[in-house]
Amino acid sequence: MLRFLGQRAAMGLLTIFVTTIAVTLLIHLVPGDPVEIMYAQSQGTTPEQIEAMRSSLGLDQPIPVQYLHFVGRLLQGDLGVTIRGQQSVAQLLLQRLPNTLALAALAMAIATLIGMPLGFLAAYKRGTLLDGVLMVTAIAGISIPHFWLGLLLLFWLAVDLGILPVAGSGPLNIVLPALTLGLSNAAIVARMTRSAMIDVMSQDFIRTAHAKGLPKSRVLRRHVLRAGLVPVVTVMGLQFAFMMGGAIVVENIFAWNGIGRLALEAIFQRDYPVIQGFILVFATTVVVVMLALDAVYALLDPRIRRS
Amino acid sequence: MTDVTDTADAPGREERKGRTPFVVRLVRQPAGAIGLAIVVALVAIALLADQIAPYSPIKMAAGRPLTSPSFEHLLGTDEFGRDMFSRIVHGARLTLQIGLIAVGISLTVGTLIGLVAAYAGGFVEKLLMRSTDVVFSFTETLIALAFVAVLGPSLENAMIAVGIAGVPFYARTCYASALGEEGKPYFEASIAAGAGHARLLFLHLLPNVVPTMIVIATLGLSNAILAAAALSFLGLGAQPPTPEWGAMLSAGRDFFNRAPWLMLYPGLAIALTVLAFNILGDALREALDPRSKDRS
Amino acid sequence: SAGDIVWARYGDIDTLDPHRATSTLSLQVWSLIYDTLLATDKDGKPVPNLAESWEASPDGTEYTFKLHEGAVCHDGTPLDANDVKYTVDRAFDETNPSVTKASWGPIEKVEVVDPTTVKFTLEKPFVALIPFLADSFSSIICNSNEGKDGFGTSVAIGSGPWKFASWTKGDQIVLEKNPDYKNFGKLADNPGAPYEDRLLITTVPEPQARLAGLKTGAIDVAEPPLDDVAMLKESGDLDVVTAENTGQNVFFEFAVHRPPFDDVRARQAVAYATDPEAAISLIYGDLSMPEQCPISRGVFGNDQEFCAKHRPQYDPEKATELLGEMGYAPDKPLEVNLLVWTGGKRDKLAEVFQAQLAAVGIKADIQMMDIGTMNARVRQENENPEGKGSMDMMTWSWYDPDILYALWHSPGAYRGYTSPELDAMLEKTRVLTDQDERRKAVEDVMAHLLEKAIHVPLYTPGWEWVFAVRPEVEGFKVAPFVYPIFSDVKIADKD
Amino acid sequence: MALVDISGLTIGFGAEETLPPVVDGVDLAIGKGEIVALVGESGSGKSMTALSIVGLLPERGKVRSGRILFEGEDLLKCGDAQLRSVRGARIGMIFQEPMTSLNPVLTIGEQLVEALIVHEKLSQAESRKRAIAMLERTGIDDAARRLRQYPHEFSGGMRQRVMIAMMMALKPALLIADEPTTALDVTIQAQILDLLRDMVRDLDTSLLLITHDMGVVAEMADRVVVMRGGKVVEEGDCTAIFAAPQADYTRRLLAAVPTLDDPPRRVGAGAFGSSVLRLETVSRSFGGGGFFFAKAPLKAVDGVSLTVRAGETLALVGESGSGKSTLGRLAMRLETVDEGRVVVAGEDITRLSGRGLRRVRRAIQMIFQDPYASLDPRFSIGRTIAEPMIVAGGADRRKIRERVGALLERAGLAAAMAGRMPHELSGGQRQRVAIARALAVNPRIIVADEPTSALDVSVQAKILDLMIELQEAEALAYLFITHDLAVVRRIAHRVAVMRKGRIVELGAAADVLERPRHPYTRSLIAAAPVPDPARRGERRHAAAEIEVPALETAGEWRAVGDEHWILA
Ligand SMILES: Nc1ncnc2c1ncn2[C@@H]1O[C@H](COP(=O)(O)OP(=O)(O)OP(=O)(O)O)[C@@H](O)[C@H]1O
Ligand SMILES: Nc1ncnc2c1ncn2[C@@H]1O[C@H](COP(=O)(O)OP(=O)(O)OP(=O)(O)O)[C@@H](O)[C@H]1O
Ligand SMILES: [Mg+2]
Ligand SMILES: [Mg+2]
Repeated sequence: MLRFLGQRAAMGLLTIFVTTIAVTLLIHLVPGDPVEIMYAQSQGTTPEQIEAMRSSLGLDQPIPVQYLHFVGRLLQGDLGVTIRGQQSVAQLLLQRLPNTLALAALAMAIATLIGMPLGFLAAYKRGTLLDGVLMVTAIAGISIPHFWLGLLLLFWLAVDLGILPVAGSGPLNIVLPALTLGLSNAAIVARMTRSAMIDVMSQDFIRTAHAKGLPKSRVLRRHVLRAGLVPVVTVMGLQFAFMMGGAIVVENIFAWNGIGRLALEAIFQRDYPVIQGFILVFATTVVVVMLALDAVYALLDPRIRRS
Repeated sequence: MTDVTDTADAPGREERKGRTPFVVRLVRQPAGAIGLAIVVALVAIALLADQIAPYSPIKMAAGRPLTSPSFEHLLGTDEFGRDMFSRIVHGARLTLQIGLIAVGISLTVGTLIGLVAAYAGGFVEKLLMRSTDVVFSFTETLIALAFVAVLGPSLENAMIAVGIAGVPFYARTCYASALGEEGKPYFEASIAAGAGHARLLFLHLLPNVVPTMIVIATLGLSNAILAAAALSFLGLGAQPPTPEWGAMLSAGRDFFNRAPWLMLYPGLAIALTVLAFNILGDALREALDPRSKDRS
Repeated sequence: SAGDIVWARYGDIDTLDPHRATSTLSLQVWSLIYDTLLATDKDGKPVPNLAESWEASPDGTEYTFKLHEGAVCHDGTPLDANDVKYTVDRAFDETNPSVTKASWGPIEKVEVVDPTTVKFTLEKPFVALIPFLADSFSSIICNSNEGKDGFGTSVAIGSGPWKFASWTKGDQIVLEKNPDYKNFGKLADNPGAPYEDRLLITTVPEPQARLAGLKTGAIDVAEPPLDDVAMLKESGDLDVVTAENTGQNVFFEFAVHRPPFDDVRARQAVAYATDPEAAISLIYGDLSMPEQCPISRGVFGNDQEFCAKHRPQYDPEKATELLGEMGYAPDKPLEVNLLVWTGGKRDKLAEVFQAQLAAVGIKADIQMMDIGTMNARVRQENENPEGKGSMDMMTWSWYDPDILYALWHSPGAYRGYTSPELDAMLEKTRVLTDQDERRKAVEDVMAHLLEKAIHVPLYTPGWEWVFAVRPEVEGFKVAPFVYPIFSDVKIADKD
Repeated sequence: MALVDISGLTIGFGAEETLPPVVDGVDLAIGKGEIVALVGESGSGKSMTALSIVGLLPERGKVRSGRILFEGEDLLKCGDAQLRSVRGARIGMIFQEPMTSLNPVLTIGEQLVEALIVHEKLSQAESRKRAIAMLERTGIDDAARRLRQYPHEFSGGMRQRVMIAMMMALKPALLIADEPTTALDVTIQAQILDLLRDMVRDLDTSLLLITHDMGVVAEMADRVVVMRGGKVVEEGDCTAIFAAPQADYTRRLLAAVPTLDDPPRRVGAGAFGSSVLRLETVSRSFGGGGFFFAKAPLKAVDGVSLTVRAGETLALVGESGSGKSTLGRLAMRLETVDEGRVVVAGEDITRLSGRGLRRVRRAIQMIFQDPYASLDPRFSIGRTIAEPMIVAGGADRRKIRERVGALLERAGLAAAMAGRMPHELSGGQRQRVAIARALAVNPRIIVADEPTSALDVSVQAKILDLMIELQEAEALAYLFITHDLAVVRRIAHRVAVMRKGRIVELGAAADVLERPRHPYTRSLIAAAPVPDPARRGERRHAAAEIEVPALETAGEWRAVGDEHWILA
């Protein structure tokens, strides 16, 4: 298991390493002069200021040197300052990361709580009308663009029923965006769970369990569910990454003050230090979460835990 | 001469004989038939958009602004008096293009990487698969964002970004499938017969991974359409007056209260298309699944 | 909670430091935290504020301001001439000058004559100084901010009606009422501290979400989706307050150093081909109006009739003719890019213009971008001698015709059109102290710009000027140049 | 009265009108304590019959008519709950695949005790005790500790023991074993069969044993039921059926069974031509490397030297995982050697690549175990057979087409079949196609990796005949890989016995099979079941006496007879 996790961790480090390179190169791929774009708005910017910015971004040095500088500063937790307003990028990102994480985690919980039982039920009732209805609903759920779903929920739950706050960052405000994200992902989780469980149900060892004369419920609970969880957990990591991505859209709709909205603003403002920092933080978060899920996976699967 | 009919030969294998043709198996499933029908209809609409649409999709003041659906304007008009029905119809063309191009990119690059990695083995394999693994954890949205951040928002960039983001998944699937095929004796038999690299790759491996990849691509198409629509929604995709559904949906939200159909129809169009490709993909998978081979 | 006013906007400020940003969103917040030497009356004219009076030397190079006594900074220190000097010196700091340093004019030095008297010395006359000092670009920063860590992000000591409490970027700015505030000249009826305890300025990018918040009462004041304004007015659920004298001006300009827009006929063709009136009424209804002048209504020198005579008016046939002369025809359209910045339904408006242009054989590709990016792009397009034709829908808000100097005097804000002749005309607008003479000079400049179709005015106002207000909120008003005022706001019991 | 009395059992999939039944009016009775063997070719309905007894037919399978009386009660009329109380408690079932029949995420212990808890309402502690006792009876030592382990920590044979322990713990009246040893090595098969027999006898359980291996039947059964095409074609006492089969099918079946008593192929010394394949101290390891962490390599083939001469069949035998296939693949250059040399038709192919390698491949060809998998499903038969010729180049299309026809006929198929796709052929026909392909370029030697073990015995016999016929006509050499000693006897001139990557015994087939000198060879032969109930229990060598030495101690080649060596 340690070996397995070690490998995954090494993989994660590699990912982050590649990200740092990509992020360093990012600014060079921008057509035109990025620093000028950044400062274009401020009419009074002096050439000295532009030069100062250029050198603080290290753009006047060869790329490998820039890279080393970047990593050097990174190791000190320094991601530079925003172009607009000169705030610390690292601080900004770290301040908002928890919001996105909370959102994605709650959404994941919602998706799991709704999707898993339904997927399990559908697998159990495979081929019946219920299964059909559930799966058509799930596909329909996947097919609804989540930004649309978000607006529908907003008007229904917040305006018409008035039971949830609309937008902002209060404790209850997380519910709507999380619900939006969770619901559209619940469908995916349900489908995943169903196919994983069906897979398990057709395995020889389930036939063995039946042959032992165990009650159906016991077979489902002990044998199908336990074994089926393993493949489901493996895809959860991806699911989470997916939600982090989807969070950008819902954060924007519900004014949830997450890292995704920050990134979106930064993109429109060409605030490259923020974009760089965002990509790095985002990728790192995904890597860490996936690693954590890998650990859960390893715990669930004795073939890995015991080796 | 030895008996030609070989009567005693395993009837257990017999079920492979007279296997129903693939398409028949596909449309025999209600889902497959429905999915296929919708997709065919969509393609027809896309191809015949100019004939079907009663108005130009970008011509303003084709009717009065914001009229609700009527006989003249089946789906009403938008705030510029453009005919929504015509826009949706033309949007079908665009949306399919987006899906096809994005998936085309993912599919070609992914398949190539997967095939080569599986075939070449050794260092090349490790390098290719590890790097796709790395890209994998970046997620679609992140790649798209980075792409748009660098090159600026446009539909082309969004398509390319969605396409690139899909590569790792296709590469992995293709890789796994190709590894499976490679492990089968027929592949070694061809090596033993002296087949060269090109022959092995393109005559044996490729055709045998294609069915899997088609299924993936069908399911991926719906993904790509949604992703591109989300980018448009964020203002990172299609630019006006392009009748892209995601952009239309995004534009329509200003009229959420006054003219709800402006959001409803593009939303439904996206949902229906995605739905169609999803169930078609599912049906394809089912039809290609050996376990379903002799279902009635 | 009770005593809180919630004001939601589409975006956040860039910084609390008035020398580090130019966005309207930032300026609006600065105007609440900081005070200014002068203020504007409801017509946009400069009036005394912190400065109870001022005098200019006859040659126009010295200005002496007499400050009111009793103005207090949020940290309790009195606001006096030293704070004014601190502010100006900071704007001209050599290592890190204000991003709007140019707009302060040719200030040579600022002297503290006594605690309530401060003297500005200019290198040469600069008549736009007075209106500038009424704008929040010239917010007086208390010198107790000196050396404070986090000035601009976590610290902002001013003397305005609201005290800065906290700022969570992207989310919310919390301001508390300044109990010591004395209103000397700002456009509020309230002579002292605001009535409500706190002002929460939150960011809600999605217009529909803002509307939802307004409806549920989570938000008190916000820009509604523009398309719902008519409905809101009608239903009476919410009050709609429209800002006047915004100073905003939306116009076409062109990349003039390369074909096709180096040819005046191409620019004129665009001007003839577009019908702003029709477009605006389609997109904004009666919320916005056409503008004939390169400077906005309410700004010195604006004269609709005068400008209308010089600006090419909607005439698609004329446009087709001009294009025909240049060798373009419907089957051989002129292809150009049309750059537009996001928000305010400008994308929709651009679509209408796009359709109008298409009618005369100009195929315009709309490219949406953030204002910062667009500023950069426009400059790049001007500096690039080759490429597809490029035009853009630019926006500026300014309180004085001096904006024309900033835009079109060599080298030009965007490195666009300049000429020695125009330079000379523009220089005159800066130094003429006599109002009538100056008006004449401004008119000359405008005529030049309009006839050559350099600056094709479209409409005013252009962004963030409509506010929907909950019925229980009373006393909300908007001063000229889109500065909302919350000092008079009283909120009736919510239920 | 019989414990189980099945009559008129008919099972089908899907709609009755469209699909014929797969089990068609089967009558079958099992007496108390009796061992009944259900035999028949693949697909004849054996498994379906067995599964219907416990009500575990696959999803769409339905009993269309019939009656299954168990202890006097019709199981087909039982409700689900009642059936579950019978399953496990009264009827146990063991399946073919020991590797997948246990839940990988639960411990052996959990899986062993749960049926006890459910059926006998035993406490956790008591059922644990029973489980341990049962495990110990199956010969698994340190059973208490083993309970905490997971299936992946067990070998295939051990897992099958766990299955048996699990099913016997409840002392069922009937045990159904569906091909319980097919996936196992002969040596382990022998142990499992012994265990099954002992336990069934001790607990007075009846056993329904499903198999297609007549050797196993002869070893185990009291009574035999022969099925074909869903129907019972013959049933009767085991010895009687072996001695005098009545049904035509049974006769053919028995005739096709190769036995160790058939005379081995004998050919006088010098009858063979020159060497066509020579392996010189060839080694090959797997594993090691790893992207981040190194793994310990596994020596699959370890310093093997062999020669195969023209017209000769060298059989390679040995337990699963001993490196037989790897050796074959090394000879084919499908795998590269780590050390040593491979010489084919006088040419060293060890370092060849590209064109040179392709030229050599005309001299050496291969036939695989699974005839279906060895044909590209997307290539027509004709295209498959033509491939080696096309690759070799030089021939025009018409010539190739003609030759494909000739080859098909040579392999016993009609030339007109060239247009068919692999799935349109039967298993035996497919293997003939594979042979035709191998012959396409007139090779000197064919490596055949278990070419018949996926086939039914009757088909197997025909394929072996074809191979022998071809060999005699064209002086072909075979490197024939198998684990079935009876097949060896039928086809091999010489035998090499492999164990853990090394050849431990090499000699003429007759010598090795009749006078095995290496203890490992002797244990292999001892384990092979004899398809003759009359000689049940009689072993060529008492298995218990054989002590196979650990490999590390073996080293020197020693001649023990004429052209007969062992590693000792
Ligand atoms: N799930 C299924 N759907 C349809 N037909 C099936 C299914 N399972 C088995 N069959 C068919 O039922 C027939 C009998 O199968 P069964 O498994 O009983 O054969 P068997 O005698 O056990 O063969 P083997 O020796 O290969 O195990 C076969 O023709 C097979 O194709
Ligand atoms: N490509 C490979 N990678 C890693 N290990 C391998 C590979 N091929 C074979 N092995 C290992 O080498 C050993 C010998 O395998 P091989 O297939 O030659 O055995 P075999 O004698 O043919 O067995 P069987 O009778 O089961 O076919 C086994 O332990 C196997 O796991
Ligand atoms: Mg069977
Ligand atoms: Mg093998």
